[in-house]
Amino acid sequence: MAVMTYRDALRTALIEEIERDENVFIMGEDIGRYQGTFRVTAGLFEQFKQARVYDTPISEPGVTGIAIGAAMMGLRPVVEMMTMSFSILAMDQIINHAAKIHYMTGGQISVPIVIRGPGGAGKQLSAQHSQSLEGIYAHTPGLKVVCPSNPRDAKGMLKTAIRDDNPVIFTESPGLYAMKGEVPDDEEFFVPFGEAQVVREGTDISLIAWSRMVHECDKVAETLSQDGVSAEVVDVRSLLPLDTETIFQSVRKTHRALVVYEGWRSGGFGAEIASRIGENCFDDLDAPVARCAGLNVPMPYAANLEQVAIPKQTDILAAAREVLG
Amino acid sequence: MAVMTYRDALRTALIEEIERDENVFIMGEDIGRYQGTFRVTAGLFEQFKQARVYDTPISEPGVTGIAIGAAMMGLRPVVEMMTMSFSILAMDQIINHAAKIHYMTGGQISVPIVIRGPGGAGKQLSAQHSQSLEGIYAHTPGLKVVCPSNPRDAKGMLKTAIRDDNPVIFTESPGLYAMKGEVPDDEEFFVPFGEAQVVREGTDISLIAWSRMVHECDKVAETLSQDGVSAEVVDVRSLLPLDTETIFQSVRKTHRALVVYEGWRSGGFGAEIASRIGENCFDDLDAPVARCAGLNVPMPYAANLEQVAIPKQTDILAAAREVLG
Amino acid sequence: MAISASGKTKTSETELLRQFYKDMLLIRHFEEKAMAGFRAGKVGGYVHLYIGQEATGIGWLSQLRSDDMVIGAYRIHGLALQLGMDPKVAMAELFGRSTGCSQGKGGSMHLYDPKIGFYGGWGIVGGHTPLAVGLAFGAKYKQTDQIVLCFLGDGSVNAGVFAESMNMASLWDLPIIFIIENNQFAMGTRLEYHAADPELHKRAAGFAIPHERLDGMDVMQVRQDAERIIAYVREKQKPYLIEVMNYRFAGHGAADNTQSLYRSDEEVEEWKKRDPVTLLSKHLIGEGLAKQKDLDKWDAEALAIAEEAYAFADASPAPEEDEVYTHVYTDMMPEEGH
Amino acid sequence: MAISASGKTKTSETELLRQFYKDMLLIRHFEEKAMAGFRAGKVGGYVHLYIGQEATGIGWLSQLRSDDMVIGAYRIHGLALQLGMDPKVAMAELFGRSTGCSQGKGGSMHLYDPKIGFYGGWGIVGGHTPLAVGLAFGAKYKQTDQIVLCFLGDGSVNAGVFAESMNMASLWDLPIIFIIENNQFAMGTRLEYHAADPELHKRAAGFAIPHERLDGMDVMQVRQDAERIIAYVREKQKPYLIEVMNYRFAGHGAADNTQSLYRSDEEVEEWKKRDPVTLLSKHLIGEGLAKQKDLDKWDAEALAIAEEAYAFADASPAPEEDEVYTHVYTDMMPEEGH
Ligand SMILES: Cc1ncc(C[n+]2csc(CCOP(=O)(O)OP(=O)(O)O)c2C)c(N)n1
Ligand SMILES: Cc1ncc(C[n+]2csc(CCOP(=O)(O)OP(=O)(O)O)c2C)c(N)n1
Ligand SMILES: [Mg+2]
Ligand SMILES: [Mg+2]
Repeated sequence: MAVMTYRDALRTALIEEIERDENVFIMGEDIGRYQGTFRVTAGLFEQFKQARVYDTPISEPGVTGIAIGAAMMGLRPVVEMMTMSFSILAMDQIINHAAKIHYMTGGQISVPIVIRGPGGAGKQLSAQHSQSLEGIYAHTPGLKVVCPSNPRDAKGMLKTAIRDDNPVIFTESPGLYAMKGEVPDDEEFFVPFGEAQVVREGTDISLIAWSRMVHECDKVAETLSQDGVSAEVVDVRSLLPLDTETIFQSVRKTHRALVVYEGWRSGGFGAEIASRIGENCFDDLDAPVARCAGLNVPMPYAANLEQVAIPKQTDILAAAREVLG
Repeated sequence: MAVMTYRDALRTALIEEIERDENVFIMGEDIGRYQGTFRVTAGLFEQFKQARVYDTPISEPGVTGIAIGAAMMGLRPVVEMMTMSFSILAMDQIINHAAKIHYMTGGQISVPIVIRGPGGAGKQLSAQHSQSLEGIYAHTPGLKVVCPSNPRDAKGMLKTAIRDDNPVIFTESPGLYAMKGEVPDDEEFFVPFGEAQVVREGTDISLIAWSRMVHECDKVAETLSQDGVSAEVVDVRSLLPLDTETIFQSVRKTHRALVVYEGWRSGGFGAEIASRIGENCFDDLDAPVARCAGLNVPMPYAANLEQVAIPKQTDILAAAREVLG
Repeated sequence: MAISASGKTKTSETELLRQFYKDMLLIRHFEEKAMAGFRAGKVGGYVHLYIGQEATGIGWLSQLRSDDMVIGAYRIHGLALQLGMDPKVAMAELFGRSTGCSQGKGGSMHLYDPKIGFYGGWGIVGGHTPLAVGLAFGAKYKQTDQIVLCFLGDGSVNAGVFAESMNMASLWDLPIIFIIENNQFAMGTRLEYHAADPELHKRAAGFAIPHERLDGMDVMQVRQDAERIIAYVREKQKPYLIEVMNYRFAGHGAADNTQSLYRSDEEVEEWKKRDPVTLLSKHLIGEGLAKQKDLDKWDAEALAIAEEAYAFADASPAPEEDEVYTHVYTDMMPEEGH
Repeated sequence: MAISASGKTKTSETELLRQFYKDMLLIRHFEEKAMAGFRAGKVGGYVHLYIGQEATGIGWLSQLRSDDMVIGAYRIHGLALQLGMDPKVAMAELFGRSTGCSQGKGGSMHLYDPKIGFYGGWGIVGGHTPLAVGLAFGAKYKQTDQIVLCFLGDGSVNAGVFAESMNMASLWDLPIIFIIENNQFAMGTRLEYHAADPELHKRAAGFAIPHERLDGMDVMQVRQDAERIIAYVREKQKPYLIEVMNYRFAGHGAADNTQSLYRSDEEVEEWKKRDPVTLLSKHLIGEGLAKQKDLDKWDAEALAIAEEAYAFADASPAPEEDEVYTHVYTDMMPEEGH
């Protein structure tokens, strides 16, 4: 075990996999000579040189397509999106190509590609740079979609992603890169996909979240415990495949559920989770399944408005109290 | 009143608006000289000439961006996507530009653009051509998203869309173009956005759907009526804004709800509707809110597999029976 | 398969040209059978025929090494056959049968067989061009000395991702040849209405990629050009772009029955004078390389193969219904149910 | 505003050059104040300064008609000011205040004011290029005789949508000038690592668009080029593409404090010899068009304006919290709540 940041956990996973498998390489804008805008790839260009680390032009559709083509030939590219907001430019390649190739070819070709980068809001990055797109990807059969919330999962899931033979969307968070935590040194340590994790046990309400929101929920649970309310926090971790069993078990125990996500409320993936809880835990519920998410507005620039638009602890707490009745 | 096809209803709306307002023009691939692949724009190039009807290169991002720029100058472009599946190439322009411009400019600029075309599956068009993307657009603040299910709404909503000062995603269906129905002649006839319509009244279960699925639900309701079950069918018509009141009223009356949509089940917009029903009609429900949607698979080509993947009347019927208990 | 081996093995010049002729006839008969299948309601969806453009595919593919890679858009039956895909397997895919190359999941636009170097078969105009560059990237990365031929249409050059693809192919010195088949139309839109400069090869000018406009109807000429340029690319390990002038005699898709909207009968007749089959047959006869009765015999043979393919496809079973869930992932099943 | 009116009114040559100098100093001081605001934590997000590139914006905009349209990417403070945006209003936008041009909703990358012909201010590299063509389309459609200047960076030429934009601009003969500001870097990536051919103007070669590479540091030269080319475009009603060679002395964004990763101090020093301010000041003094004390006075004046803008922004109120819901639509409110 070593204590390291989320950023370093990601880098460690990249280094281990690049060293282990000669077919693994990374590509992205400013990831090499410039060390990556969030410094996830710092030092890799120096360590592995051009042969494994490709600085690309600003051509998200093309870069993604090239990575897919290389994957079709058996390579294992890891593409960094400088921010996940830019992946929207490559959605045709991701959703209408990568996700469907194994199917359309009747299983002849697989696409072992990882697309990773920070999703969601940063700090005052304005509307065009602040989007949570993971729900759109999680709606797409053929993709796998994960959103680790801590350094341990960051490393373990990135390694799983790189070894997966299917296209994986790996969503990080600008707010998590500096987070520290224990990470196993073991080079064969993996966090499997499709397993949610109960990060805090409780009996009165289930707070269900992923990525940065897990920590907000944890703090809210802390606050609630001071009121004598015992909240359980479930870190979904993997949106596709989705571990509904762990979620349902939690709700069957607490009888109350609040799904928390950073993206736009309406039509977000939290609606899917809420629906499934409704479908499967109908008789267990003491209150409607609730959601707390981003406002249905483009992200405003002004610091105060941005704070209003993003779900904060106070918002989650208020929503939880409402569910608790 | 005239009886006309859905296709002709759309064309009539286009003609009326092009004639009425010199700022209205249409652009798209093969819509002019070739008359449009689904013939919605048949005759318009001859009638209005190049000045109002633009055949474009196969450049969805660029064409959409140009239309947005023209709209920023006060024109009112109507862009045809040959199929809505191709709009995925333009998502950056639609979601990350058009939808946010009014907001980012603090209200200085508006974007009166309509993007229209057939969504969903055709007949054996394979994975890359058979997608329902309306849920992704309906997740995006700043857009309006409508999906008319009949000729009357097709005309009335397209006219509303063209006169709207905001970007509108207008989803048609290949399976509806030939459908006939009564359409008011009135050039000032509009179907407002944000109003769902109860197309069949019933008391035992609410079938909630949009676009082509409304008709499937109606037939299922017919079948159910032979069993003595009275099903209500709600045509959502407009996903954003969403008329939750009409939906909730229906569910409060029937106490049972089934949301039906053609796209991939997981993460589809039906999850949003189901969640909202769960949140708002909790005490009214006699059974979990259920969904019946497309399988979570890329669309297969083979005729029999395609039939399996798309929700059919038998699937809807089975789901309804399950809800009815 | 003998039919497809043309150019992949050493053969005398005469044999080569005869083989070209057989290949051409096979493609043409296959396409006509595909059309018949469409008319009979057995082939569904979008079906795009290669009739008129055969010389381009045959000439270029004839100069490849057996491990080279080929990728195209959706007008690709001819490419698949020429690379050696069994016509039965190809036709079965068009019929959506489990015996098809993609087990019926792809259809006409989505033929694939990586074992013969064929990487599809894609429905999104321009969308395959970065995939092609990715294949070339893979060849360079693995140092396999393979090259990639990427076929695209005149309409496809306007997809922005193609420009991105050219830039990276050249920036990274990748062994790929982009072959723009300028058949004059993007569906019903004539070249002059979709391209600012009708000389499409110039699109490569900004990327330091050598580029030429060449003929695509005379297979003998095509093959010579192909030989020269493929040798260049394999040696230099750099991209090249070719605009090949050809013409589709078929409609855009099998359902296109309004061709008068975009071309005149006279224009078609004019181009028919340079129909690849006609040009080659004249040459074979004129130079005494074959007799009319040889041509007739080969024609009958090709037709028989196409008919056999049709019969095979027609007799093949549809996929099992639970195949709808397979191949979504390599290692897990998607959640089931509506 | 006097400061911004340069070139939009007729003025003697001397006056024009003096005005250029004042404009340049205003931009530079404004940018330095923006940087100070960023350091003080008052300006947030991404902030991209125009320091070093001022001559390009000033020279080109000086030749526009007052109803012409300008659009750029995100490095646009200088363009906004030069078109006449009140520095107070611009700075307030950077501060995210309700007095900003976009009421604090846009920030540094999203300045807009259509009344002065300024159409932003965009964060997605290349994404504004089709919008620019759309503006030119609008001008032609409405027959207003306006032209559009579309500024983009060297890195932006690799966005596929830019190629699409060029094609349609030329296909439809639209009055637009694409101005590639080749400042040698896309963020931390040097030209040679992102562009297959470093002569970026050649990207227009495939679209029948005239194209040139020009200087962007000497405002007098820039202005002459601009005059010539703007006249051409207005008369011919056709697009043009210019690659302007300039250099940013600032980091990529305000947070870029690792410039040694992509350039040497020597390189910067070399370019500083052609700093637009230096070049112009030498000319003014050398030709006797101004005295050092004039320059000093103008410098102080520009600084005062920038300081005033800073103070104004700093004193301005943040937007009301319920403004979060306004301007999502023109005619309705989005659904409220988390
Ligand atoms: C992105 C996208 N837009 C539109 C289409 C519809 N479409 C299919 S083929 C075609 C014309 C393509 O013409 P070209 O590239 O010249 O190829 P050809 O059909 O002549 O072989 C169009 C517009 C598509 N498949 N993909
Ligand atoms: C589509 C997209 N990809 C990546 C980015 C991140 N990004 C912002 S600026 C930039 C560099 C752009 O360089 P250039 O076009 O030369 O403009 P300059 O900064 O030099 O003015 C990058 C990569 C972005 N904003 N949009
Ligand atoms: Mg063509
Ligand atoms: Mg630059």
